[in-house]
Amino acid sequence: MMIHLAMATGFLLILIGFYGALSNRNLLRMIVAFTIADSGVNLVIVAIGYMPGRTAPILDATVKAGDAAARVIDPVPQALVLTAIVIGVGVTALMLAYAYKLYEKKRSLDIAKFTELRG
Amino acid sequence: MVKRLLALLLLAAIGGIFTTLVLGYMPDAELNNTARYYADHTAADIGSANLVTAIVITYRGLDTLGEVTVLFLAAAILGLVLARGRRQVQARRELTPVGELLTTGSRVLVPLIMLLGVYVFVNGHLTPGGGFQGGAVIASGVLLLLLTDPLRQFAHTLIAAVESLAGVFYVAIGLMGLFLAGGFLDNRFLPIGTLGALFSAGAIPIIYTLIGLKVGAEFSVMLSDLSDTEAL
Amino acid sequence: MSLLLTAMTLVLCIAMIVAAFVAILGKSLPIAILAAGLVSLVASVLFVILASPDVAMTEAAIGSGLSTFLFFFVLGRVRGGERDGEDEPGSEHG
Amino acid sequence: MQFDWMKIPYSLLTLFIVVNFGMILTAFIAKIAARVGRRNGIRIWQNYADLIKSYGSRSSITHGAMFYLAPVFRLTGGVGLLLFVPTIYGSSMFSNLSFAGDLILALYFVFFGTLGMALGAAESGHPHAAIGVSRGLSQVTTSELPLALAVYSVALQYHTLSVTAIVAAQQGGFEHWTLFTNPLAVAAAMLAFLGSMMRPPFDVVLAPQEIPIGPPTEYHSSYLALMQTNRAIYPIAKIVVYMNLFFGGAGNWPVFFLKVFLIYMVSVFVGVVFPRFRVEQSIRWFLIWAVPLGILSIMLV
Amino acid sequence: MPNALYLIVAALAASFVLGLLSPKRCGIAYAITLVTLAFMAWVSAGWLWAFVVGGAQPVEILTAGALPPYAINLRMGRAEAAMTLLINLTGLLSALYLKESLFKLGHRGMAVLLVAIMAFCGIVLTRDLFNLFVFFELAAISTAGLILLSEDDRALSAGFKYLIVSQFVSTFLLIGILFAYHATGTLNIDTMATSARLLQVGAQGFTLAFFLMFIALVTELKPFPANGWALDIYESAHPAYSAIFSAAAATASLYAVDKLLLIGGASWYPMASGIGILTFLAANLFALPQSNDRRLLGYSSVAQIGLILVVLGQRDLLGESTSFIAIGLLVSHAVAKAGLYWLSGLVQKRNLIDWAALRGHPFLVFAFITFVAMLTSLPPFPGFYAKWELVRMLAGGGRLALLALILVGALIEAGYLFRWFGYILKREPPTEAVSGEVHKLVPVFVAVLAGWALGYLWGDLSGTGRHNLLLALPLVFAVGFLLLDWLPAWVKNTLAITGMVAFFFLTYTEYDPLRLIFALIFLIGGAITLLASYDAHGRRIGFYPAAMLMVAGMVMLVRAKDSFEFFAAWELLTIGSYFLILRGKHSEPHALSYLLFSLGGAFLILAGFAIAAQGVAPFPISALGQVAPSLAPWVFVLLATGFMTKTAAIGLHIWLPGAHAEAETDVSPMVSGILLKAGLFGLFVLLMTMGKQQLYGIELTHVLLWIAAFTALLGNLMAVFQEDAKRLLAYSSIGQMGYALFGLALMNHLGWLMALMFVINHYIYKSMLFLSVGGVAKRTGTREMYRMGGLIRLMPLSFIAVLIGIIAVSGVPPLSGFGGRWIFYNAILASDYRMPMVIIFLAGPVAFLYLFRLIHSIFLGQLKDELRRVKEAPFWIVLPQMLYVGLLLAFALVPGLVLRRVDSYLNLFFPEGGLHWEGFEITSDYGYWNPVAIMIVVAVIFVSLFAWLLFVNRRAQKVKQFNIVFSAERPYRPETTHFAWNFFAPYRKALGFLVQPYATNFWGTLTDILHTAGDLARRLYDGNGQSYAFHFLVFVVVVFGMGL
Repeated sequence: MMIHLAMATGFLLILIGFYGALSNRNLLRMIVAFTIADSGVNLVIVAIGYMPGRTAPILDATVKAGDAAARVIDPVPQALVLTAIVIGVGVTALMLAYAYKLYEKKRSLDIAKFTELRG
Repeated sequence: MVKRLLALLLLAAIGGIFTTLVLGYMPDAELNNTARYYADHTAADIGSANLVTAIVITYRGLDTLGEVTVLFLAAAILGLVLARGRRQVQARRELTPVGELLTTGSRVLVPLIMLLGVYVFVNGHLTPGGGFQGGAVIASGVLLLLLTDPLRQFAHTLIAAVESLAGVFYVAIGLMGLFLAGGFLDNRFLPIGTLGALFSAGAIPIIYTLIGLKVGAEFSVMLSDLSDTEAL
Repeated sequence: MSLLLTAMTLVLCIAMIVAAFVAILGKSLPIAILAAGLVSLVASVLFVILASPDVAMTEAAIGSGLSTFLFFFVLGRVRGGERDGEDEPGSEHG
Repeated sequence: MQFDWMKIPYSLLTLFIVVNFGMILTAFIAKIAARVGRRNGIRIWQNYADLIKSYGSRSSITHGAMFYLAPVFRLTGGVGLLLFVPTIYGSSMFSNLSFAGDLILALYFVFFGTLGMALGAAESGHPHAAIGVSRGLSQVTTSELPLALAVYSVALQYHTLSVTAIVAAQQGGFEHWTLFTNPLAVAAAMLAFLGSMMRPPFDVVLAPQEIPIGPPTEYHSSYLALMQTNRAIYPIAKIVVYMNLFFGGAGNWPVFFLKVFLIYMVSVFVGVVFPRFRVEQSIRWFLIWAVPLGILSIMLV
Repeated sequence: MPNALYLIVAALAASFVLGLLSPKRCGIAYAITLVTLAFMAWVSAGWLWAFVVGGAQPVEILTAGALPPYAINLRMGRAEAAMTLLINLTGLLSALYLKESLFKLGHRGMAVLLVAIMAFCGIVLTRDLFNLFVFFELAAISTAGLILLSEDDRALSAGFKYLIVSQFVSTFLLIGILFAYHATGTLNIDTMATSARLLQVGAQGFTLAFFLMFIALVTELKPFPANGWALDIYESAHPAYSAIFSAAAATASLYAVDKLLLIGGASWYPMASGIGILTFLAANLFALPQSNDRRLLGYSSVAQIGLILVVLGQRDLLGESTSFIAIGLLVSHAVAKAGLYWLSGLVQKRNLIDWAALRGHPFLVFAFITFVAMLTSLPPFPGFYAKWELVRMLAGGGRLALLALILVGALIEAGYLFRWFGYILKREPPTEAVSGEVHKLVPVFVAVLAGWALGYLWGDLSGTGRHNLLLALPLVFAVGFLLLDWLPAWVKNTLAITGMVAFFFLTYTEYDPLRLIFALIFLIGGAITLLASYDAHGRRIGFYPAAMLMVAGMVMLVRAKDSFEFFAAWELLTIGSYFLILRGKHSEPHALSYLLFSLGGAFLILAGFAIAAQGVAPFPISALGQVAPSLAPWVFVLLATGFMTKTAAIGLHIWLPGAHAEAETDVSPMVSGILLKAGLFGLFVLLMTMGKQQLYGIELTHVLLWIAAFTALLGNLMAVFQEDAKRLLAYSSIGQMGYALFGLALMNHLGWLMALMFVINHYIYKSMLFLSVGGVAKRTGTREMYRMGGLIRLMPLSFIAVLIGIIAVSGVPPLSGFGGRWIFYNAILASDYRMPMVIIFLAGPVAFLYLFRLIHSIFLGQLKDELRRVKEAPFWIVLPQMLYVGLLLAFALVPGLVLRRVDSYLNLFFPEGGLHWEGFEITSDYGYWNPVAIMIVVAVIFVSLFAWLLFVNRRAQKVKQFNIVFSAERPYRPETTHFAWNFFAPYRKALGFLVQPYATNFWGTLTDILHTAGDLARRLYDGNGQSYAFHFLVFVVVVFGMGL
């Protein structure tokens, strides 16, 4: 239940992000929308790895190495999300750099103004 | 309006795909084959208490190397892009001084924040957190400095050197794994030690330290590049 | 316990969705950026509930922290374009 | 292969007979035409007189090599055509040089003289010559078509291209003539014949200056003489082909003279009935009337 | 072998080290970059060598000391080695090319470039799905970075559009990967492929997850319509970056999709094929109206990748051959496209026409055409072998619709690429010169070299070494002339003639009588025609490689044993002749239409052979006779149409007049007198093997008969109305080919003999006539006949050649044309079809019209004032004409020398109805013919009469024209009354309606429609990044809908 809720929220965030990216012509707003979609993706992934009733994949006093397999949740999605988050921020930084340069060039952040290449 | 409607229609269709995925999803009752392997073998093979760290640094170390490279790229590109917009030292305008409180606070806080960052990545194999989180914390320390004293000249070359050296060493340690142990980024060319100890898990603490330094440096470069840039 | 967690999850989810809508529909760009950061921040809380402390830390530090600052830094440099592309009457672009 | 050298004098004999026959025939027909028009007309020996006169006069000019050679081409065409076809059926004496080739040779050799003549006329540089050639060639493309179809039909009918064999197949009574066994082909061929004789209504070709067949304005003296000779030979040679293909050939000279005369007369009569056609009119006329006949004859063989 | 991981490690280490350097040490940074890339290329090359030569086995590279699927592993195999080599070399050469640009950007820019190349290698090497994602992101970011750093300002918006789409893509990819992981419990590609098989059918989650991954990766291949962003990048980025995107990035993405399909299995193949073919067609169509060079190359790239995706999607059918085909197409594309982008950096302006600047640089032109030939899959490049295999197997598997679409797309592509080539050679060069820095030329040079080397390699891989075209002696001979092009023309001419004659004498024992005749015409005939080329001065760059390529193609055609050799030879002679034709001053559009018709025909032949073979390889030509009855008629139709394109049968003829007329003086006889025979040879072979075929109860040879008859008639008719002497001859060729085709289609002994007679005759007299007319045109400076006249006195030898020529063409005895007519009549008597004869009878006399016009308008009538000082044609142009006169007389006199053996050879096919040869007399079932007797009789009569005339008229002297008309005092006026223009006006009135340019209009309208469609449809790409995102989503939804 909880998982499905989180996952559905994640997907909803993705869709909201996409909608924002499709309906806003302001470059910065589009980038903001994409970060929301990124958060949604992360949420979905973490939800995939979650298993009800288990603990975080860290061995400590309560979770011994021997019975880890029965106690912890799947660590793989978490590892992947870590990577995804960092990549996401990298892409965001790059898009921001683009936005800056585009603004520098045309003094506008309206994507509809950058259509000199077409057809 | 037509565009919005079309967007909604398309997203509804894609939402349909997503809904199917959500409804078809059943959480596993047991760990799958891969996860089970990690749960069973990490302690013995890698010596890291934090399974996620073990995966991130060793099993999927190549991903992490790529991830670091992504930030490296972003920093490099940002640096290049903003190079032209960077304001000249002479042409600086006077900024209104920031409040005394913030300045003093930051002088106290920054070392603490830095220390916290180091702690986070050094203990990456034991507790939650690691190089990335620690790096981000360090960068936030830098950010604080930037906020309190926007005119502070950062030793760009120093940060860049830290970043590059960390990267080079990271690759070098990966290669040592290749030569001295079972493969590229194998952490076991150093002793694994006891599970839970600070100096354990082979090269993981070193790698995470390097990552932490590198990520911290990269974020710092980005932030300082941006803050040095002239407003348009 | 489980019920409590589920309830918390529900609240957090609703918070995220509301913040997300604010981010994409709101008039003000700075608020949108903040709202997006808030989505990340709430997500990181949810990650803790989902037994993923590593992810939670990363999301909080990088996703909601640093990237929000990046946005603000850039926003500060392109102040003039903040409202570009908003629907002025008669400029609807197909 | 052994060549029978006697064929040479025999061929020359044929040639001699045909030349004389041709001279007299053309004069005779001219006379008939004159009489129809209530005129006196030429004397029956007039052609001889003209010919001798022409040979007698000496020209001292030429317009160039092709101009010079054109009458030679022309006459070679006439003589060759005559000699490549057997004149008298069943007579090895008058089978001429038909061993060299069959019906197809005769059909295509017709063009030898025409081509040479056209070249010579063209070299004269007179625009009218070129116009005449243009018209003549245009007309010939469709006027020859029914003939080709008829020949094809006849060859299909008799399963041979050998003129001798075709004549042989028509022996034994006039009901065996192609005229009666394959009337459509003959009809088509005779229409083509009208066109090729350059008589009315298909004589627009000659209209400009009557150049291509030896106009007095350009060709004169011995050139003209050669062409006049050809004028005696060529129509006969052509009629011989028709006679052999469609009218049972000729077993001896009297029959030969009669048949040639009658066939010649056909073209004369038609010319009296029709007015002169323009080139495109005659092309359409051939396509509409003659060609379908030819096609029918092919289909029905 | 160095560990393949060094590919990644070296690049990363180097890029981190670059960061240490001070910004001022650009030289060192650049050196490090180059050395690193060279090292990476060396590693890949080493592996490739080990796999190909050393027979090494693929190696799994483990990381982290754990076995897959638990740790990420990489794999180095033959394909990986090849692809990484391709990527690294592209990177290395682009880096070299980018010298100034990189110096300007400094060390960080170089690091970005290194990371990009590393990421592409990583995509190829990795066997882990998520790792694949990471490398894709790295590739995307570094790509976007490189674009951001491009000099063109417009590149900025292109890069942002790219990032927008890649955000959508990576979202889908990530979700897909995670759900796939959840369903299978692994991220390892190979393990996942195994587990996916075990999943129960209807594992909805997995299928959807796979769909998301699939659609995301496929989008990296720039599928239609989700590819607007890619085109903007191609148009605006620095050409060296575009080279990387087009060659390296596409390579990596394709391989990633291929790996993904390993997981998805055969059920996803149709989707891949469908997306691929749609992209291939749409992109080629859109490229058609482009005038911007880089955008056009972008469309072409997109199309090529689409084609390769089709190949990947046909894996179920292609099986083992998939990689041979796909990699063959891929390397062709990559090398060529990288090369073209590098070239585009040398050209200063962006319109296609501005590429005319290349003209002054033979090497660059050669490079360009090498690349275009690679892209259009012409021999001897890898794409050719790949195309052959692909078509063969598609046809064998019955996937004919796909096959047809591929060929249509390929034809469109050839259309715009060769149109471009025409611009280069024929348009006014712009004032801006080509930039000639060495570091920019080296990459182009290497690409050219690589193209040829790959051609050799693919030939070697294509199975038996016998099929390696670059080992075929004739082709090697032709290619050799490329290296000798610096020699003066006369030396090359001597070499060429010697080579052709020598080759004939070395091989003449190997041909059967029929082929011997064709070999004779192609080699000895070609050598005689080449004598005329001694007239040319200077070096004549490009002429000899082209001419020898054509000759090589023709020789290989005659010698071909199986369908592959036959088709390869066909393509070779087509391109060789295209180059030759293109040399003419105004031949640009005509050469293009020639090439397009020829290639279209070649594709039909290709399809015909492939359908006939049903997958069998090698497929001997003789096996055409054993094609299954259900397929045979279709094969017949395809092959016959293909060959008839070459012989310019009516409807397919519109290329010929321009092509033959606009060609150079010594080229016209080659392409008319000699080249047309290749088509007839094909028809001979076709009819010899397949014989009569029926389709829906219609006798196909009967159809051919009708086509032939109309071709003869309309060809002749159109010749009548030409004012241009060479066009007249060209149309006459159409008519003559109609006759030859007619003979073949009669399907009896004499019909074939007649066709052969036409082959020989047409070679002799059309070569002769084209040379004469060419010589005249050279001297007078015009081809319009009405501007000439009266040249007989000034150019007597040319006149004699034309005179003999027209007598021969018209079929008037005693010359050899008559023999053709005689056999023709005998042949039709033996045939059952009577109606088409009517048409062909009509065609006969029409020939007189144009022939007379030819000789009259040029040589007779009045001399123009301005031509009074014209000299006889140059010696070397007259010499072959005189040889032809001799040949013609000899052939007229003793046709038996050549025909007799063929006649008995034809008994193999038609035992009935042959000729009897007795002494000089030739007898058929119907008639007889004695050429010697005819000649003697005619000559005797002619000579006697001539002597007589000379005797009676011996004192004749030449006088001026109109001497008589104006009583010897012609008033001199400069204007003349030469009656020549619109010579057959009355004829046009009567039959002109038959020669309305219906065919020209039809083909013109077809190309117009294509252009307009392309032009309208490309408005889809409105330049707005959000629209591109919409395109992507529409693409996803539509593909998903189709997949349901």
